[in-house]
Amino acid sequence: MEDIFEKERIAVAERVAAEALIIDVDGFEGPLDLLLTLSRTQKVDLRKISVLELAHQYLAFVEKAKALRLELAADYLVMAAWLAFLKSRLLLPPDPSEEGPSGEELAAHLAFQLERLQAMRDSAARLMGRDQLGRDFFARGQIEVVERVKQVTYTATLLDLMQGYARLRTRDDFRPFVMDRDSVFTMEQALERMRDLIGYTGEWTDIVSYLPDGWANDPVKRRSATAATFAASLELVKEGHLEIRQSESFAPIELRKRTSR
Amino acid sequence: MTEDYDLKEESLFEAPPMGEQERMIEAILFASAEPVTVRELEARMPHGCDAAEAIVHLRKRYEGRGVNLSKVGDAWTMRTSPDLGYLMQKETVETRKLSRAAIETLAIIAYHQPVTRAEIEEIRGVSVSRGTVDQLLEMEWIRFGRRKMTPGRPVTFVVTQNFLGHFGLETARDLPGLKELRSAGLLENRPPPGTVPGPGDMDDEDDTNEGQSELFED
Amino acid sequence: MTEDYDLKEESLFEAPPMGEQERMIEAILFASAEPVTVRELEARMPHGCDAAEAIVHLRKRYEGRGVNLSKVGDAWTMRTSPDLGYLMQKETVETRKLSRAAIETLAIIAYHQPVTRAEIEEIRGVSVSRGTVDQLLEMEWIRFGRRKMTPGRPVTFVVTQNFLGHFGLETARDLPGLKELRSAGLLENRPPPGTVPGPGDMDDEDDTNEGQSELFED
Repeated sequence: MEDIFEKERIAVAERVAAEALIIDVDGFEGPLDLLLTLSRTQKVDLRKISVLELAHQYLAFVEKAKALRLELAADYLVMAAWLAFLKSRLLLPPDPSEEGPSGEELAAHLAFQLERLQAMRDSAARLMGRDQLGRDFFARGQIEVVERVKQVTYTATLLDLMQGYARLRTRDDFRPFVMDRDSVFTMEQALERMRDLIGYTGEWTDIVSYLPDGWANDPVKRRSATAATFAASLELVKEGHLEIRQSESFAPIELRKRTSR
Repeated sequence: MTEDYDLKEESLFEAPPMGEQERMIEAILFASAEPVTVRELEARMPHGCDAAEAIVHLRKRYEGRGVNLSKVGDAWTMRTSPDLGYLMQKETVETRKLSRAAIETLAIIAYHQPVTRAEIEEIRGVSVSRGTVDQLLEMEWIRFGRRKMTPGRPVTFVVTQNFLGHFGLETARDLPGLKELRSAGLLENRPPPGTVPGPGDMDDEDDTNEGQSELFED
Repeated sequence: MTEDYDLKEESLFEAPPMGEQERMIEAILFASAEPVTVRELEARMPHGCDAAEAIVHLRKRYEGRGVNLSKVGDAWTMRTSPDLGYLMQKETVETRKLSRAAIETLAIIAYHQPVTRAEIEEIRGVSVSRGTVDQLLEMEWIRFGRRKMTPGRPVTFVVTQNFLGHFGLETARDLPGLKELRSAGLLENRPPPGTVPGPGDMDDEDDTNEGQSELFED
């Protein structure tokens, strides 16, 4: 009689405990936290925990949750699958052909994770139990303002000085760098001029004769005008209005109008 | 040459007597709510002062008093004696209640620093919410450390001087139970069995060791 | 009768030893933001304490220290000793580069001393602001020289010993001449930077500076 009562009492206690766990499932911070809580029912040192037993408990818990149609988050189910796998590894004799870590290794790692998490929780509790600033010990209440005296020093090097001087003394040697438009004949100008002249040239003519009046004598102007005229000629050749030839290097460049076939 | 000159110059300055130097440090530390480094003390004291030595004397003087000198990182500060906390209800500042997740995250960072978010998650078995980290950053109890030399170069977290000051710790080495945890192997970042050590994992280990040796090993 | 009773009751409460009461007051005064009255001190201390007496002892203890007990109205507070007030300022020294106007003005004074302001302006081609001259005077790199014997008897400027010391010169005559500047590459045949806002000019100048500082620093 007594035995039956005893058994029933245990069964009730277990059921209450299991239901409490399930109802509290939102209170757990993930499967590892749940495993840690379950492991406490073993009432042994975490280092001596039976992972097989723990896997069993966890799977039973998940089963119950399913029976009660509680929705468990995916990571709880992932853990359940993994623990089922671990359980089989632990129960079956090791298969030498099988690759990967042994059940014992996996179990040892899980035990390590649980022990480490518990250790961090204990440490957190000890940390928060320490004397704290503003609660147990206090800083000076009447802070004296520290006046900040800012002192600015200026520096310059001898090089700065000399460069500064050099800059001043040589200013007159330079003038702002702008293109000297007076002696530049642009390609646009040359192109315009060539288009006008081209109609009159049936025969091969030296390109020099196309230079604008007054640009052939001044060397600077001649250089600019020659370059522009040559560039304009090439453009016109490309357009199909002109033919160009040069018998040899440095020989005169000759132009003539392209005759339509 | 310049060194010779400096030496001579220094000896020309008569440093104030040690008792006077003590007074100066007493005044400076008293006036400041924040810890003050030896370097800053000396910068504010007259030339030739030896703040470190004066602190030794001053600390002794305040031993057993209602106010004590304590070291936070490489700085010094004055704090009321913890056994008199009960007199200070008026001064007690209501600190924000930290969530369990925040407290655990803080402890993990303190004991495992420098530690990445992934490592924190590995230890806690759940993902770390942004809010938790933000809260700890905001309280200036944690800050970003240097990046890990692992793929992705993740940022790490370390605890700050504020953290040390709040919990009355001189260095992170003084965390309660640190030695026991380390000798029990519980501060190791043990990869799960079967994971292939990828490239950079070695670096990771080196890095971790380095970080911890810097912090925790003498 | 009642007095007798009160006396008895008081003696039932073991008041903390005077040394302990001193510690309490020390901690309270340290931590509070405002001066505290004797009445308030006693209200915060355990029953049977004599704050007034403890203050007498505590005040004596802090006599001549870096921090003193002082009375404000009928309240007590701890203050840093007035003679140490100079420690309560933090000096920061900021180094800035001299402005171009100041450098040019300084250079002209160095090369042409004694030189009047009008002459400086003529060489620079722009007027010299009062601030620039004042700054150089304040730095003690220039000083007033003797007046020119020209109409108006304008003052002149010369460089000081400080100037020579700073630039490592024995006399102003040691300043390199234009020819030397040119052979050192300081006067290249290109527009002086600044006069032409051409692209890349700024970079150019930096390059030159770097390159040449090597030349001149030895």
